[in-house]
Amino acid sequence: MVVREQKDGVDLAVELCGLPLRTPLIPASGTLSKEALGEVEGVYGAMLPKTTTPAARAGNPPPRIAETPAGMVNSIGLQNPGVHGFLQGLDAFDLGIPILVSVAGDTVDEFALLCEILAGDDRVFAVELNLSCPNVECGGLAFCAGPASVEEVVAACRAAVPGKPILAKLTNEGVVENARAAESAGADALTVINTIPALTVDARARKVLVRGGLSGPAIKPVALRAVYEVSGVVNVPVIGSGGVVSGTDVAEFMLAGATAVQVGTASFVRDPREILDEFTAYLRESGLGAAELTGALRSVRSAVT
Amino acid sequence: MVVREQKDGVDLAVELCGLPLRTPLIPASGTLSKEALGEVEGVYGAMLPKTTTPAARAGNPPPRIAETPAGMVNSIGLQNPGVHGFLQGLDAFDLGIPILVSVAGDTVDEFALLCEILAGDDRVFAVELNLSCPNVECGGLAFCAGPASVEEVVAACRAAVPGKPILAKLTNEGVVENARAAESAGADALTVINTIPALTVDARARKVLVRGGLSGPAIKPVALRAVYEVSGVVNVPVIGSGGVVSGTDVAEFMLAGATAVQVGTASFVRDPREILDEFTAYLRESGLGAAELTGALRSVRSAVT
Amino acid sequence: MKFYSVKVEEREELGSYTLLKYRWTDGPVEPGQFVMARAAGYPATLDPFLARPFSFYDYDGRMASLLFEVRGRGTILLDLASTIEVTAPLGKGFRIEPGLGRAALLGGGIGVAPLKILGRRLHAMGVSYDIYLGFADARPAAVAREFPGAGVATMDGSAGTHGTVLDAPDSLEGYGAVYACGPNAMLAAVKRAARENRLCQLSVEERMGCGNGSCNGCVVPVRGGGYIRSCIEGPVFHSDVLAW
Amino acid sequence: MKFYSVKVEEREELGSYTLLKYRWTDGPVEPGQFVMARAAGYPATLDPFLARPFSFYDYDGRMASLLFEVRGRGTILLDLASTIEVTAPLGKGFRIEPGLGRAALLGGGIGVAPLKILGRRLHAMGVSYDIYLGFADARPAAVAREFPGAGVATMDGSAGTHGTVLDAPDSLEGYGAVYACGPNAMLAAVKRAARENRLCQLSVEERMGCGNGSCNGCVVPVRGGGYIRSCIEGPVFHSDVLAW
Ligand SMILES: Cc1cc2nc3c(=O)[nH]c(=O)nc-3n(C[C@H](O)[C@H](O)[C@H](O)COP(=O)(O)OP(=O)(O)OC[C@H]3O[C@@H](n4cnc5c(N)ncnc54)[C@H](O)[C@@H]3O)c2cc1C
Ligand SMILES: Cc1cc2nc3c(=O)[nH]c(=O)nc-3n(C[C@H](O)[C@H](O)[C@H](O)COP(=O)(O)OP(=O)(O)OC[C@H]3O[C@@H](n4cnc5c(N)ncnc54)[C@H](O)[C@@H]3O)c2cc1C
Ligand SMILES: Cc1cc2nc3c(=O)[nH]c(=O)nc-3n(C[C@H](O)[C@H](O)[C@H](O)COP(=O)(O)O)c2cc1C
Ligand SMILES: Cc1cc2nc3c(=O)[nH]c(=O)nc-3n(C[C@H](O)[C@H](O)[C@H](O)COP(=O)(O)O)c2cc1C
Ligand code: FES
Ligand code: FES
Repeated sequence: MVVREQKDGVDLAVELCGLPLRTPLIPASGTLSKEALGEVEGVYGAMLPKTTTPAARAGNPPPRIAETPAGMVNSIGLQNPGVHGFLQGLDAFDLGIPILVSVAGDTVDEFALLCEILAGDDRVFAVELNLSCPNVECGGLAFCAGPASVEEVVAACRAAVPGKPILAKLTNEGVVENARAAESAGADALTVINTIPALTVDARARKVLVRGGLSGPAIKPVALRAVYEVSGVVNVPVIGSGGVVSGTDVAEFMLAGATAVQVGTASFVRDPREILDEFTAYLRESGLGAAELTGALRSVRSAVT
Repeated sequence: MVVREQKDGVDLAVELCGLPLRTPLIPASGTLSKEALGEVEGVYGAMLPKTTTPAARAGNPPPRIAETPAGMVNSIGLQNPGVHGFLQGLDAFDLGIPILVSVAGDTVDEFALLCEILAGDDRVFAVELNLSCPNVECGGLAFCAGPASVEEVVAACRAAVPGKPILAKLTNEGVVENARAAESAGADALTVINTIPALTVDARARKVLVRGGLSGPAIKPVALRAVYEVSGVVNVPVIGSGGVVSGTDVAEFMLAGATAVQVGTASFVRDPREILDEFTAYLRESGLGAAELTGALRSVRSAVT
Repeated sequence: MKFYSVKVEEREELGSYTLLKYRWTDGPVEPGQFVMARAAGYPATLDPFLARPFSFYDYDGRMASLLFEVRGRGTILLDLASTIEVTAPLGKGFRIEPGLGRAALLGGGIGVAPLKILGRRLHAMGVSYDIYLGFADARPAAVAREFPGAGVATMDGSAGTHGTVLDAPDSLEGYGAVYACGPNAMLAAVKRAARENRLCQLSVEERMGCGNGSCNGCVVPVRGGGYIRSCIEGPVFHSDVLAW
Repeated sequence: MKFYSVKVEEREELGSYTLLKYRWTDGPVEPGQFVMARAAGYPATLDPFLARPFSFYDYDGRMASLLFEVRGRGTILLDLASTIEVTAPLGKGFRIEPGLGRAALLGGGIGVAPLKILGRRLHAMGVSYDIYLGFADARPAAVAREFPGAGVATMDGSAGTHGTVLDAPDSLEGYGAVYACGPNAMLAAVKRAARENRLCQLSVEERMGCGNGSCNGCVVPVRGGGYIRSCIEGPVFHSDVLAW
């Protein structure tokens, strides 16, 4: 049973892979630093730091970000201290909520290795597989792409970390097929979607500005569509990601089929607490608990009870 | 030789499939009605009315459009009077510039039939194949999707209208492979990209608002990336489409590899003439002619001459 | 679509609505026509992306006015703006046929907006009329003071008759013509109620992308099948054209 | 990131720059710190999407001021705004070490911004200093009147010395410390010129997504390899930290 934590009489709790989350909000990987944690106490239902990789990565040279209409393009290049350094610093991310850890490898073996390392760490509740970072070359492998590769990586990780839930984070391209593949390979949940491959140009300098992934409200309708379609064909929970900036956006993602919702780029430009407050107000007005929203677009009657 | 029409000493002309266009701007299919033509005299280098189909289509019931962050989602459903009615009304679109006609069929045969009909009409300079409308079911066929289907449709159309250039209009998903397929099947140019599949939700009503295609500035970085990648692998000209709202945007698409640029949704919210004026100012400042911009991101040296 | 940048010359609150006035001398304004409008800022800001349609509330040959309800992002910003961007007058307005006898003008909520300029025109053409206005409650109903003699109804009974705008008149019998503006559900009810009247024109409310016929977004279903654009063929339609 | 909505209490044009003042009493402001700022409107408008970083120009314990150049969409709107949204003071500012002798403060273009509050602090700590300012031409150079006694250089020679900010002083010899702010290319030149000085601190200019360390977008390359965030570890760095 989910322990129902209430905020002003509103039931914000959801359940993800058997664990109760006190709110359906999760920071999207790569968008919340430990320096900013002070601001978000009480907002999130789970913690999710930036993706880690087997070895440390310096990341890409600047410029790494460019503003776009209602969004931004980033090409950070998975800058991180490597999984061992990451785990040394993990305690800083302990806000008393479940910790998900995002991992990325260049090969199936690297993914599996990361999962093995995490398997033994009790602080880690679940592993999110970043199958979709547009800013890192896939070491010759094309496994970031099609369903066969998704299945292979997920299956290897499933075997490497049998005791923890695995979340497969998918990109928009081919998302329905990749979702089916991830589910059948044993993923316990799917994060949908990552940034969308994009390019910005500096017309004055006649140069590429940033080639990377588009995020922010610009992509919300695309992410909503992906969540809606994926949640219609899989049985595992879907976590929405892409363009959430308001409490209404959170509701939209849940109505479309998400069990929980990630807040990424929005946290750069708003206080995530405002998003939770707006979502709380939405629930109060609608008379529903958070968990009742999931997929209610498809079954309006049951949601209106 | 392209006849160089000049605007205040700036060379706006480009060449598309052997034909000189006095400006690189083309209205995107489905975004310029005959009622609005009065406003755009002198702005465009070619005309491109809304997609036509073999039989008349009533289109989808409202709501058909929804605003999104820096964009909109539409689900018009290719409302049109059918190709014969369309051709009866075509003279209204004659502004003394080349006319491209956009066609869509539910089957390969329908596409070919449309091309045959257009083959005999001298008013039609070229045919754009709408291979990518997200709002029409593909009659059981999946040919809207993969490269095999793209190749099949383009080849059939190529045979059906041997005397006119064919433009294949592609969606973002799988755009590079589909571009290769269209080129090898005989497309003379590629339009990149159409709207991106998307969903909007009315959270208050807990209903789908509009499920359709996302357009407008929100998608510009995605469209730019597609143009950049496609123009890097094909030899036919690429026409950019997606999110252009300013003269700088036109320049960005051309720098990324486009030979001409379509203005769609922006024409709902701005006077397209302003876009041309801004583009002209950009050229004046940069000291380049429009045609020199194409692909200049890749070869900065030749562009700076 | 061409937009004109205009200064907000006057701003007033009428009940829960906002009245904006701007100078317009670039051509005539017909009752029932509308503009696409937004707060100035394009293209420095590209969001909210679309302009919003608003009926003309009034026009004296020099000053045009809009009356609007703050609902979402576009109207929030419009309400704060000191400069706004508007198109030229758009669409087909009310087609007034004199000689049909007394007219009934029905407004539901902010659907009151075009009735001021319509009343003015009817008066100029020697057509006498009654106005009936329906509101959710007394707060928006305060706008009725701009329509002396109007019959008022509120859903909660806090002002005027208890009920919808159709409960405000005793009946529509005896009116030669009915003109209505409001939510589409109300218009459908007016259409049914006005079956016996010789003329019934409805100003419909559909989402609009462009306002100049280009997007095909604003359609209404028509009798006999298919859809037509409310920005070009409307927004005012003879009720029997509509498949409602 | 938390933003505070504040009224623009004063607005002034200094040369080609805009000075904005707002009330700030929620904590201290260090010279060299910055805020993320934007015109009010979120989330009714989501574009321009990111807030922009600006150094503090001055702070008197009650009123904070920003000095900025209008460049693109964000600063165009900021320039027009009567209410703005700002974060709390961010980043690590200039670390002042007294006892190094006279300091040279160098500003390139709008890089002049943090030198006012820095000068104030140096003065309070008993450190004497000279200010040198470089500009493209005489128009922006007009801001120099706010810095009495500053040495000025312009690229086109239309005011002060003909050349860059580094041509304004005879040399940097004799200064115990150098503090500089401006475009990164200028900072690299200052770093080279200040090789002999005991202390050289540079306020760098990188694109910022968040301002609170979350996006990793604002990095600068560091000696020994890798990148660090200029919003957390900077924006002011000891010059020898940077791999420029
Ligand atoms: C011909 C016509 C005349 C109108 N005249 C008036 C008037 O005089 N005064 C007035 O207050 N309102 C009028 N409306 C309704 C008005 O256009 C909407 O209230 C307004 O668009 C809502 O915008 P928003 O930014 O507040 O809402 P948002 O929720 O931010 O709007 C999002 C999108 O949906 C559209 N939309 C939302 N609600 C409506 C609606 N009810 N009708 C049409 N589009 C909608 C918006 O235009 C926008 O594209 C008219 C509508 C039409 C079609
Ligand atoms: C720590 C720091 C302090 C600064 N202090 C000041 C100051 O006091 N006064 C001042 O006028 N400027 C200052 N700048 C530069 C200022 O941030 C840019 O001029 C501003 O972001 C440009 O925004 P825009 O809307 O005019 O341009 P746009 O072209 O619309 O900006 C698009 C995007 O690029 C970024 N960007 C563009 N140019 C720059 C730039 N030169 N530096 C960083 N980001 C940029 C913007 O922040 C935005 O994300 C500072 C920059 C930094 C990093
Ligand atoms: C600056 C930045 C860095 C990111 N880093 C990562 C990352 O390390 N791993 C990952 O899986 N996703 C990363 N993402 C993607 C986000 O987690 C999120 O899926 C995406 O931005 C879409 O959501 P949003 O629109 O809410 O930001 C990053 C996004 C941004 C903007
Ligand atoms: C209302 C609307 C209707 C459209 N109808 C068509 C169409 O009939 N055929 C087609 O190929 N594309 C159609 N499109 C897609 C546009 O031609 C264009 O490719 C797309 O909108 C992206 O460009 P934009 O962002 O400049 O609008 C339509 C787009 C909109 C917004
Ligand atoms: S609003 Fe675009 S066609 Fe009517
Ligand atoms: S601006 Fe985001 S990490 Fe510095």
